[in-house]
Amino acid sequence: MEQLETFRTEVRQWLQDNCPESQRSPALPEEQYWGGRSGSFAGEDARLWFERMHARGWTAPEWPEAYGGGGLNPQQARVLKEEMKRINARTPLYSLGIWMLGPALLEYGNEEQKLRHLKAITGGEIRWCQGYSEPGSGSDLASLQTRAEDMGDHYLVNGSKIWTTNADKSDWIFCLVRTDPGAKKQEGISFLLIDMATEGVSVTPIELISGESEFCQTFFDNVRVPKENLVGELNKGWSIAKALLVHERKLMSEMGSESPRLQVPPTAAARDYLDFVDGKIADAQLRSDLVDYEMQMQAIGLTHFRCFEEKAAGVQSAAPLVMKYAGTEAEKIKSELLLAIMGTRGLGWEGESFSAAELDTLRLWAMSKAMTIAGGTSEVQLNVIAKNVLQLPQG
Amino acid sequence: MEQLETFRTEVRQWLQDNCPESQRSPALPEEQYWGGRSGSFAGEDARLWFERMHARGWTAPEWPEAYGGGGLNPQQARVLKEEMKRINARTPLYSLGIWMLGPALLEYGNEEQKLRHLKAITGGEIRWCQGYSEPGSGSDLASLQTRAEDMGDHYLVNGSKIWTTNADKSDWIFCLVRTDPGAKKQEGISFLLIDMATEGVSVTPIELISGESEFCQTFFDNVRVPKENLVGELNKGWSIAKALLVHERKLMSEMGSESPRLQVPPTAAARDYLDFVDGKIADAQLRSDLVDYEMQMQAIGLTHFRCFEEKAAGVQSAAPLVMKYAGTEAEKIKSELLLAIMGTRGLGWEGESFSAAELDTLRLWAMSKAMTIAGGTSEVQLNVIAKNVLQLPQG
Amino acid sequence: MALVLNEEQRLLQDTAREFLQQRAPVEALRKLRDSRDATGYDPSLWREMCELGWASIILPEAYGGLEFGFAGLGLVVEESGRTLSASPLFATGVLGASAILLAGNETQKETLLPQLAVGELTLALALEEHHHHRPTHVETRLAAEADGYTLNGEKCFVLDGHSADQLLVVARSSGEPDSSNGLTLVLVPRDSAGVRCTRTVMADSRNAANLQFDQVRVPAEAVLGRVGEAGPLLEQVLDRGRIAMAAEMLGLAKESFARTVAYLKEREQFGALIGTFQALQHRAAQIQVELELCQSVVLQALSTVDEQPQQLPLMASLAKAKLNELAKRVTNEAVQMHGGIGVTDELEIGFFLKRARVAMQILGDTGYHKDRYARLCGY
Amino acid sequence: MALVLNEEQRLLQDTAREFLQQRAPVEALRKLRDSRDATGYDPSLWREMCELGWASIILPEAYGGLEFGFAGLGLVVEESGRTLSASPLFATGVLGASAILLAGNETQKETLLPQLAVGELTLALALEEHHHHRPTHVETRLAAEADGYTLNGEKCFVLDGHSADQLLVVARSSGEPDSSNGLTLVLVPRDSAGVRCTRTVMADSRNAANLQFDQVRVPAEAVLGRVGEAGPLLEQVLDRGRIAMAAEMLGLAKESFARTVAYLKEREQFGALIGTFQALQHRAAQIQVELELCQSVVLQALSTVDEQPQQLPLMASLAKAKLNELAKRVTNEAVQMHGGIGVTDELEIGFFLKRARVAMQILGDTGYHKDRYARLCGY
Repeated sequence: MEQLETFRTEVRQWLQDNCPESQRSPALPEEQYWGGRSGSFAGEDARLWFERMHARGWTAPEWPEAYGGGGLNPQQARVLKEEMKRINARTPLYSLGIWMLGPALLEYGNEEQKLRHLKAITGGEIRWCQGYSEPGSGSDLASLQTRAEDMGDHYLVNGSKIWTTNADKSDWIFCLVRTDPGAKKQEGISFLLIDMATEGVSVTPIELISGESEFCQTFFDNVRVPKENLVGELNKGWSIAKALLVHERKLMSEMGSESPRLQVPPTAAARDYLDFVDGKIADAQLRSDLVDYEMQMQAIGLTHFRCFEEKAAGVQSAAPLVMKYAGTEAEKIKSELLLAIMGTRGLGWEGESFSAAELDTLRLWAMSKAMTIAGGTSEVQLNVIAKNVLQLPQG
Repeated sequence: MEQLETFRTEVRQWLQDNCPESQRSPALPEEQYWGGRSGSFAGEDARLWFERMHARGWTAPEWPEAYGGGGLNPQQARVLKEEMKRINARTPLYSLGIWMLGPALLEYGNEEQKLRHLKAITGGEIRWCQGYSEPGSGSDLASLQTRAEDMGDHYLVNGSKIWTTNADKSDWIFCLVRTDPGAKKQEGISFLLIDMATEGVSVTPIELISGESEFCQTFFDNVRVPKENLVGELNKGWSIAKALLVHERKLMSEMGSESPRLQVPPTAAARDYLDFVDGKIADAQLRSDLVDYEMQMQAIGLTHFRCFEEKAAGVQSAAPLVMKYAGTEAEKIKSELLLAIMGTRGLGWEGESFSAAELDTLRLWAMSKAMTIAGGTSEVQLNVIAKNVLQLPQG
Repeated sequence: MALVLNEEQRLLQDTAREFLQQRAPVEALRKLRDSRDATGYDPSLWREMCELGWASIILPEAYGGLEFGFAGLGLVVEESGRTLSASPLFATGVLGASAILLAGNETQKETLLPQLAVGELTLALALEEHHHHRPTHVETRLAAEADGYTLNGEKCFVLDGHSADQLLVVARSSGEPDSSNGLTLVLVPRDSAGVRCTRTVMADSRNAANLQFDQVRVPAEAVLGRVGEAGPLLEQVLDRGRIAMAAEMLGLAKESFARTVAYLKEREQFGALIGTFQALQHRAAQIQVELELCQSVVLQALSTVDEQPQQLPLMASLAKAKLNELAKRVTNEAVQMHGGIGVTDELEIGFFLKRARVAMQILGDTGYHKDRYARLCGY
Repeated sequence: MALVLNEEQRLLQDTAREFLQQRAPVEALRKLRDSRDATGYDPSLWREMCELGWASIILPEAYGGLEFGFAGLGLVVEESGRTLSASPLFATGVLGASAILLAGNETQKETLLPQLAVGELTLALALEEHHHHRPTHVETRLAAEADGYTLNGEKCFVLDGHSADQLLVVARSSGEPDSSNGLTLVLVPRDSAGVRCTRTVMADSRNAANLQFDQVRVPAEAVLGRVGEAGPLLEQVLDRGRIAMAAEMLGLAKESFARTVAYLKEREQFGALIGTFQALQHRAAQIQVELELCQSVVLQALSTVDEQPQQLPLMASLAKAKLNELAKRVTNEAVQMHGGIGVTDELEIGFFLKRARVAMQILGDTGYHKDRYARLCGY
């Protein structure tokens, strides 16, 4: 315990000395450093901050030092996180490699793979994207069709992946591919790493209803992938994917809490866009909808805390299983509420007639529709609760 | 057309001359005459009114005169109905026999059955109840278990029926029974008439959450039923039941419009139980809930009219298929709304601290819960809409 | 019989549907959007619509109209909701035509309506001054001068405001800022000196503009009806607009729902058509129930304009409130049931979603009309 | 850690559950109802509960209490919601004990609390004068006399009002009828001259009464706290009551939901267990989501009483509003999912349904608390 406090003091001092002033506020999307061959820093301070953190292994604090990590234990990593949060220090390197692929390689990869890929990740040299979903697979991950045929010295990959976030800016992709077409759905799937510079790989961005296109579709046309790029056992990729899904959930909930694009809170919007009479919002409908939303968010927030306290106390409950559903549904309600509060000012698509916050509100409203679809649709969440929590019979 | 107007004039005059003053207002439940061996009139006027109407065959205006009916054509029957409504003339005889069994006998019964049963119905001599549902069968009518075994000269009936409304006051029951246990669900079911005075028939009332017990469970223990009591063909009872269901729907919707126990309309309750400020209900939540309900009822009412107009114009639409669901769900909302408006005054169970209307509100609220269950649950209604209107694939 | 279409009406609807699906499908709106079209609609198409008589459905024959009634116009508008067709149909054919018909004097009607009928005159109602619908919140001032008036003020969310030939401006000639007394309707050519127009690019890729009036000269004959007495007439115009917008939203809801139901029948997940999943079946069936109810409401509201004007305010608020909620629910469910592809711009469902949100704000959101309905009913 | 029970609390909850399920199950309430029991609860059972310390959980040891905090009391109340056990737990153990503890002077505490702890004193808070909760709407007047006071007025919906030994009457000694200033709490023995009591038989078969006070003599020492200053203290008492009632409703919701889920696993229709129908699965799962959220809200609200009194009003309104809605939804779904037998009196689900409706009105319906929450948040 005492040791941990010493560590905290050291960390605090080091951050104080090394984190540039400009890096002590939430980063806007365009200020984030995502690394990779085409990655660039938003400024000299961002580069300095990344390099200093990387030198200490703190782009991946819990990874072994041998792979460019910081070698911290979970308690120390927690302290580092808290201290960074205390001064609002930015994440020096945003990376799917650190958040998702790394944990999988650490658990399932061989030594050669770890040495080769993990260092390139912590150093920001290679940017990774994820290839799970396929056109038509939707929530049904196990139905994937992209095939990797064993050609003796390599696999020949054909097919395509969808929702490959930022694939057009990434260097490598980690994929689920079907290696045994005869096996039952979840079986016969393998976990494969593919260099996107390989011949036959191509990427097309997908425009969303929000007008954004960070999502892509990635095509594989007779792509030759060396056999050494298979992670774990052949046909056992499903268990790696499952383990990774846990990381993804965690990631999504953490991202939420430090979302770089800050949406106006509905109560603040109400003050700006609605009339008050005697200290009350005059529009009874919007006032009622606002209270409903605020109460729901209070309840969700308290349940977040409860999950945390239960985990710390080693108590199991169904609370964590309902959070994705409750949170994303509430997010949609919030976005609708913001539009309703802003009236016609919340409906602007572009141009100087609208403030940046107003334009953002509409785009985030459109994005909110994806939240109950991505990462397990609301329907799948309810199926899971019915099955695992309520243990209702399956037809 | 001219003939019809002559008929209208005659009817109007006849009603004017023959309908006692006291019979020109909606009847309370205890004032209704339901006939049967144990039936009694609420007063001398009610008897007079029944006898006069019966003499003209107008307890069943559209039935042939040979069976005690009035022999009217549909247009004339409509005129009679309109003219009765004009002076609020009471229904002289309430009867499941007229509303439900009669139409089935007229279509499927043999001459002997018609002569024997229809006259007893129009004359109010025999009161009928219905035995479809069974304990455990619920919405799944075809799963019924009550058996009628062929014993040569009679059927031997064993089993029980539930929700047999007013079975304890009825003389005969019309039932669905299983006559071929080996056949698939809907097949092997027959339509049987049973005299409840037969040995082995017993009845137990069921108390409901509303405190009422007009529903019963009826038990059959080795009941001998003459073979002449089979209606239609053996094992073809299902199609008779289906035809009858149509009558039941119609009945339910007509009963609704002249419901003898008149529930306070929510807008009237609002005036009595809520504060108004500047002409508006001060409680914003209740005001909002009230508008929602009133708008929904307007929409439902207009759709009722549309169904009617479409039928008259020979136009087919999905509107009639959604009415049961929309109507009964709205009825539940209305009852909840009334409780909320009346506050603690709407929660009285009995005693003089509450007005009759207040006590009724609570009982009707409890009864409203049954409306989305009886006559095809809301879930079954939605299944039907999904299948028949939307033609969604069945799993 | 108001709730069932007659032969003539069915024919009109079929013609409209066919024309719009061939000439102005959702794809046409996408092209206007992607090419950042300056007008926001295809003027030659509008002239063809006028040839079909759509700009003059409600006009008396004397002014070159079809005299087909508002019910007829509603059917065409409903069809335009299915295809999300951008055109002056709402701003000119519904609001503009109604305003001139109800408020104009004989000279104005004789001059303007025939032009409007053949597509030579497009109009825009410059009403709103707030980001929520508040029809009597008018600060734009019309001041009397020796030889006419001057107009000063600002308007926002003026549909077709940047493309219309003439602006129907709601101005205050007297009274307090929120009073319904003292309102005047004036006709101002959009290219008048002192008129500044900024097109606002909205979520639905349709036309709207902010307008500024700076010492704009208005001749006396440009006043529609009597000075200071436009309030009650304006309310009638707006109620017609609300009902027409409800009809458009009905078309929008029907079409996005139909596409969703079709998708439920073709999309497989977990080895089954997703349309077999009972949870989705029930949600879809519940929407069908609401659609049927809303269909009746819209039909009745449309015929109310022609037959029972005394019930107009109540039916207009009923229709707008119900259809607002339906359009919101259907488009949300459409996106959710389409899953991943539902949130791509490639699929047209997103266009319905966005148009629904704008339509929900036009001439009053749900809360506005619930409150108005309750007030009209005396609670 | 407020949102997870500690060992001691779990033990208390387990003991309470076991005791209530054995000694005061729903069947016991049915018997009280069917026998038209005059007291409305079983006094000997209440003495046993007192022996378990339930009347004194929140009382300091000095007054014979367990000093276990409101969180502890909440757990017992929640369990009593599962079994719908009729007892003075709410009126005496929550409202009565809190009122004396918060408003009483030392003498009053020393005299009354030990009696209350052992079950020798039951109390009823006579507050409401309207069929909707309006805590400051008090017309019952307390007039000063030479040697004390006289009390005149009427109260309704007084829980345990016909059975309690003493009445805690909220009276007005000054101020306007709806002001929170000028309120006074006085203790009046139920058998005092001039007190008329009419028991009202409510939907939930529990105790409530209407009371009339006609020139009732009240000695000076019967005033709890200071004359005219009971307003703020009363609000604290009511907030504790609201939170405890939310805890009861949580128990009620959990139990009726558990019974429904069990039924879904055993009931067959159309050849399948109805629990396999996805539409029912999703509705049940959505309730599970709300149950989890409400669980957190109730736990936090209970510990707020002990640890963060400044957040008491907000948490009380949050808890009451959320649990009102949950209890309504769960009991409605419970009846619907049970189908035909759900509406029979034989099944106990109806008892949960009816208790839920009464509980929803106790100390404020949903609209009341939504409005209060918004006001507390400044909108």
